[in-house]
Amino acid sequence: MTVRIGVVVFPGSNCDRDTVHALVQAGAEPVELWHEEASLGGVAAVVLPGGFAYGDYLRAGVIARFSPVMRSVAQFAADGGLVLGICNGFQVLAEAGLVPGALLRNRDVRFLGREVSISAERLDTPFTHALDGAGPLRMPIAHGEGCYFADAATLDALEADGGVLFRYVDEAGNRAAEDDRAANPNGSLRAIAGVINAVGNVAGLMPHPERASEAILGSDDGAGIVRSLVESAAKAVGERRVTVALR
Amino acid sequence: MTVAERSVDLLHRRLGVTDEELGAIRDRLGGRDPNDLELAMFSVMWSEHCSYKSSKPLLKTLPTAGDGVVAGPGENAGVISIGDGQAVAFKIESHNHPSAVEPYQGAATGVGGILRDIFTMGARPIAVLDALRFGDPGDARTRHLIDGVVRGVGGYGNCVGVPTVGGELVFDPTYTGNPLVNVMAIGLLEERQLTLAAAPGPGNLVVLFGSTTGRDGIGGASVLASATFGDSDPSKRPSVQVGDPFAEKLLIEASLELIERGLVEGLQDLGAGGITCATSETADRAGTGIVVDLDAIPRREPDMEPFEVMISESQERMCAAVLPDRWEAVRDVCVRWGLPVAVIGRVTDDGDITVVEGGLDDDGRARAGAREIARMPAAALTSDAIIHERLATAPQHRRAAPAPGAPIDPSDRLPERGMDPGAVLLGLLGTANLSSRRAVFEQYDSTVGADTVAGPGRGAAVLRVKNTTKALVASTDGNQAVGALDPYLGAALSVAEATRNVAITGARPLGVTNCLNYGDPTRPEAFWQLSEGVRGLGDACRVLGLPVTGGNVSLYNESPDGPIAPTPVIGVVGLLEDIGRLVGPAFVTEGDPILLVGESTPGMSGSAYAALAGAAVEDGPPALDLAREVALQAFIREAISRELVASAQDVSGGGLAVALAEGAMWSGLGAQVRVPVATSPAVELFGESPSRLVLTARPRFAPALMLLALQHGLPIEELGVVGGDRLVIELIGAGATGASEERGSRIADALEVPIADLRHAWDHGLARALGWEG
Amino acid sequence: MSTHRYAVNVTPKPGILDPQGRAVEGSLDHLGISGVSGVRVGRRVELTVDAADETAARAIVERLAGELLANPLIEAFAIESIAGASSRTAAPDTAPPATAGERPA
Amino acid sequence: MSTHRYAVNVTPKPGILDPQGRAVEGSLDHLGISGVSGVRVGRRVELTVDAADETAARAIVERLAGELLANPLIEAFAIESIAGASSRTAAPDTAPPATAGERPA
Ligand SMILES: Nc1ncnc2c1ncn2[C@@H]1O[C@H](COP(=O)(O)OP(=O)(O)O)[C@@H](O)[C@H]1O
Ligand SMILES: [Mg+2]
Repeated sequence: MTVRIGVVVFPGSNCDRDTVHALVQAGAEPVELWHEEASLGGVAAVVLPGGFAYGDYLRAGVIARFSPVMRSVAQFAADGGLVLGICNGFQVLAEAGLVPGALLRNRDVRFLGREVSISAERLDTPFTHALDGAGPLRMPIAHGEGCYFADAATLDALEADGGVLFRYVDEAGNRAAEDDRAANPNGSLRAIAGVINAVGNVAGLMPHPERASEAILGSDDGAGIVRSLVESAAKAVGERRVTVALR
Repeated sequence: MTVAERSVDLLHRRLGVTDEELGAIRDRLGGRDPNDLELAMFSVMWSEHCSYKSSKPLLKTLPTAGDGVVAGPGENAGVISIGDGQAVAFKIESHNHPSAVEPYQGAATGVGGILRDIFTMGARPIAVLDALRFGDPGDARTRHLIDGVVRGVGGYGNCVGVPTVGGELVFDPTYTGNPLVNVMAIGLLEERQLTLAAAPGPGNLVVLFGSTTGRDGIGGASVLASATFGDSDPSKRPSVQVGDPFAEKLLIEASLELIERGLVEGLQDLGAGGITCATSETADRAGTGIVVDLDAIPRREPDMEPFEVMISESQERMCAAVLPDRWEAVRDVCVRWGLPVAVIGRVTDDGDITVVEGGLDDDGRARAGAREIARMPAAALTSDAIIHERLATAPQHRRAAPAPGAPIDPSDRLPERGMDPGAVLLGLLGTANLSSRRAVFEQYDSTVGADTVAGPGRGAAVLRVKNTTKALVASTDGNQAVGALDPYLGAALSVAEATRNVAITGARPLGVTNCLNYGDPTRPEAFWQLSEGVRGLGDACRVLGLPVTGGNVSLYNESPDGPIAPTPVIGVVGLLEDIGRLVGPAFVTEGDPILLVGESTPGMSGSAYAALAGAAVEDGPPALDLAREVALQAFIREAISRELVASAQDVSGGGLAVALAEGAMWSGLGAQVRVPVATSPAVELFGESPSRLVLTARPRFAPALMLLALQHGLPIEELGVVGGDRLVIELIGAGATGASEERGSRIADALEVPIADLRHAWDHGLARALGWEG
Repeated sequence: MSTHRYAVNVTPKPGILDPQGRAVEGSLDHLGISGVSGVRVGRRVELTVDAADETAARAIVERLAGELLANPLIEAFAIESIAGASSRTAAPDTAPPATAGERPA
Repeated sequence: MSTHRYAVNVTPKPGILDPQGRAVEGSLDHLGISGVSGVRVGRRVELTVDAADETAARAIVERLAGELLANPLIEAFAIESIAGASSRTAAPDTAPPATAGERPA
């Protein structure tokens, strides 16, 4: 049986269809979740896709955070449900406080669309377990506000607790310096490209794994992230059934 | 003459309507004078932009028929079948003047406008290509413009989620006072969803949805307000239109949902001429009329005058003809997407565009107490608009291409100057025109949609078609440098180059769209340039067997510095049946032989080399043999489909040396070649004569390739081999040493440059030229 | 009921990287301007509140600023009461509600 | 030499579409906020000027605002002199209305 994974559609989401395509390739059954509706339709995991939700006006992700669907996503996350935010989805998660930190304007102010290398800092999460851990992952970024920021204490805590999920790395696979414009193009603090919350069920990243999930697109390094999510969601379905039965 | 008539006389010229045109308007109104509102509506519809009053007779000469053409000129975009029930829609359009005034919003709304032309047809936009032209990159004004235009293209395209996958960026002093911002968009549709811009069925509702109507883009017509309605504050009438890509994204989704669910009978976007244009064009195409309920139009501002509502160019709006019993479903779709929507009129059978103030009743008739404030035949505004026969006069002096076999070009200056050809190559690679465009296209999202196989940067863009083995391949090209010398040749060369760029990936060009950027058509020389350009475009398309499915004409591209060089920008879309056979321009494997197909002819004028080193006065641009071009494209498609080719690049800007350098830089593999010099070293290394390819192949396929070329009647020779960490070009043959004693030895003519140096020059050239990098 | 117009000024918190401010500083040279420093770029949101009284109106704008207009992690805000005069400047460019969709008659 | 701190408030001109303002208004429902209208979103740029005197300082900031910070085709600006204090978070909300420097095109 294929696992049902929700893809939230905000007005202005523009990677929802790409995400749906990648989920189908990974054997899942994507379910589009409309921003005005509170119901998540019983999905096993939720993806907040990239784009410009509500135009990203005011501040990326901020208006989306107040939509009915996000109240349900917050509850779903609090109940232990798996949530992955990609690019704009990561910005929404950060604005909603579901993952720590904020995403600031890129260091050089301009929008940046290019391929980057990232490393998965942990391979034991629901979002990365299917990665083989060999070498950096190549995939595109496309954002104007992707500079990861948190205050020093939060950053230290993140590092200590394993909250850094992905980091920008140089071609050799070494962690990028904060001022390395080639490898860490948006200037993210400590080269953070993605984070995971303390419980380990909500994660966000700026790069786009769904655009790097087939060799024909130049890289299929992102497929491992999508696959991890799909497999974890399938497992979560089983677990939740057990939990319900025990109660 | 009555007072009322005199006031019209005062007004029409200020609205840009000539006395002759006013007479023609009277003819179409049965001899009466238009009232102010009608005059305003005529003035926008009879503008060059909406009426094509100067160019229509020329455009009629273009070939439009072709295999699989589903919709051609006259529709919002050309549509061509790609098989299996799918079709591709594409069109190019200009936003030159708005971008010169306000580069960010001008470019942004340019992207918005061309996208609407695509999804109006029922196609989902899948790609944008931006063809940009500016003056000297060192100029402060140019830098300001390019910064704004690039941010505007990105700001809009990135937000709506359509990848910008290609285009052009050309610098030429001819554009100093008048930049060109041409944008092409491509969409994909199920053929059965093709939707036309017509308003059929008297009794149907006319529905307006999308953004509300404000005073945007009223610009020149605001004289109406001051002349007629007293001195209202002119600052209330912004001529700059502001784009809202977020609204456009909602408009795309709502429009495609309406079409998919079969809820609309016809759909038209609102662009120039606003509601006036959308209603008159859709009525005229369907042979119907429309009565507009002025009060029903959702507005952004209070106290708008009727003419402001009728000609406003507020962005992100669409107009649909809807069966009355589908209105509620249409409304629900729009509301769900958060878009204002209203019934703003009815389709009638009287052939007129009528504007009513005071409301319509259920049957679409003016309510008691309502007033008809304008009425004119829809055709008078559109298909029956005035046509001007303009005078075309060739300038006194023009340079023609030197005849094949003409005496050796004296503009070869390399050895005479003691100049190292390697230094010339590095110079060329580092020029603003030939260096990497990365600094610009990195500001674009080129991968959203997850279809981009080859994005901007290295030749034609390639987009896979999901759930098929197919790919669409697209390119835009223009050649103002040659166009300035010979507008016919410039246009034909642009067609040859754009189609060749598509063909060398293995794709079959499907059709051509074009944006004709020229000067003031009332100047005989400018009109001659336009007519020569259209002739060149038509001839090239006929010989190549390609339909012109649409395009756009932008005239009056002039500034105090003078008119721009004639610049037809050609957009081509091709179909690659099997994406597994896609061939790119970068070398692939060490040891592969390098082959040159085609031969160089004399003529360096208009080349990148000439721009750098100067050209001899008596020299001309290289000749184009369209039959040779056809053979070349047929050859490369067959060679690729037989999987004989490892890499293919055409010889274009910067000549053979640059084509070889690109193959090396982009692969990291060097090359060792020997180039026979028939005419002169500069012509061989840096000449831009068309219809030539640099190919590499696995060694065992080389003989088959050579045979195939000969079967197509094409010269082909093996130049050398892929490998090493540098590009080495040796010049051999008679011309290498030549008659001149100072010419030196073969060694002096040789060129040897490490790949790292090529890359360095190429990577940084643009950013440096623009001052973005030290 | 009374009507009030406010401006909410949102600025990057001290210590937060402000690339836009830096970009402005970087272009001062080109403009031949010197003596300018400490540039911070933020947002200014002007709005009209209809509420029972001034206190209620201010409570609304406080909430809006704290929850929507500024992100407390990175931004600070200040609320300014602005004269009716400036509410004239800000013409009601507000779209009719997105649901406006009535069929005439 | 004296040191002055200013804020330049840049707002969309009347009649110019303000997509951001519209988006904010559209989101008020979700926040459960009513009674807010006429939202216009602009920029606020705060900066320090060192100049011979106040007049010279203001001339500099005028030039900067007109040439760089605002796009006179679509935006209006107003210059506000701010106390050193107001660069801290809570500006005195009794600040005088920002009237100075309003300049059409
Ligand atoms: N240079 C051209 N070549 C062929 N067709 C053209 C050219 N210029 C305009 N057209 C066609 O004329 C029609 C009207 O163009 P235009 O008014 O720009 O359309 P729209 O209003 O959709 O932007 C379109 O179908 C367009 O494709
Ligand atoms: Mg159109």
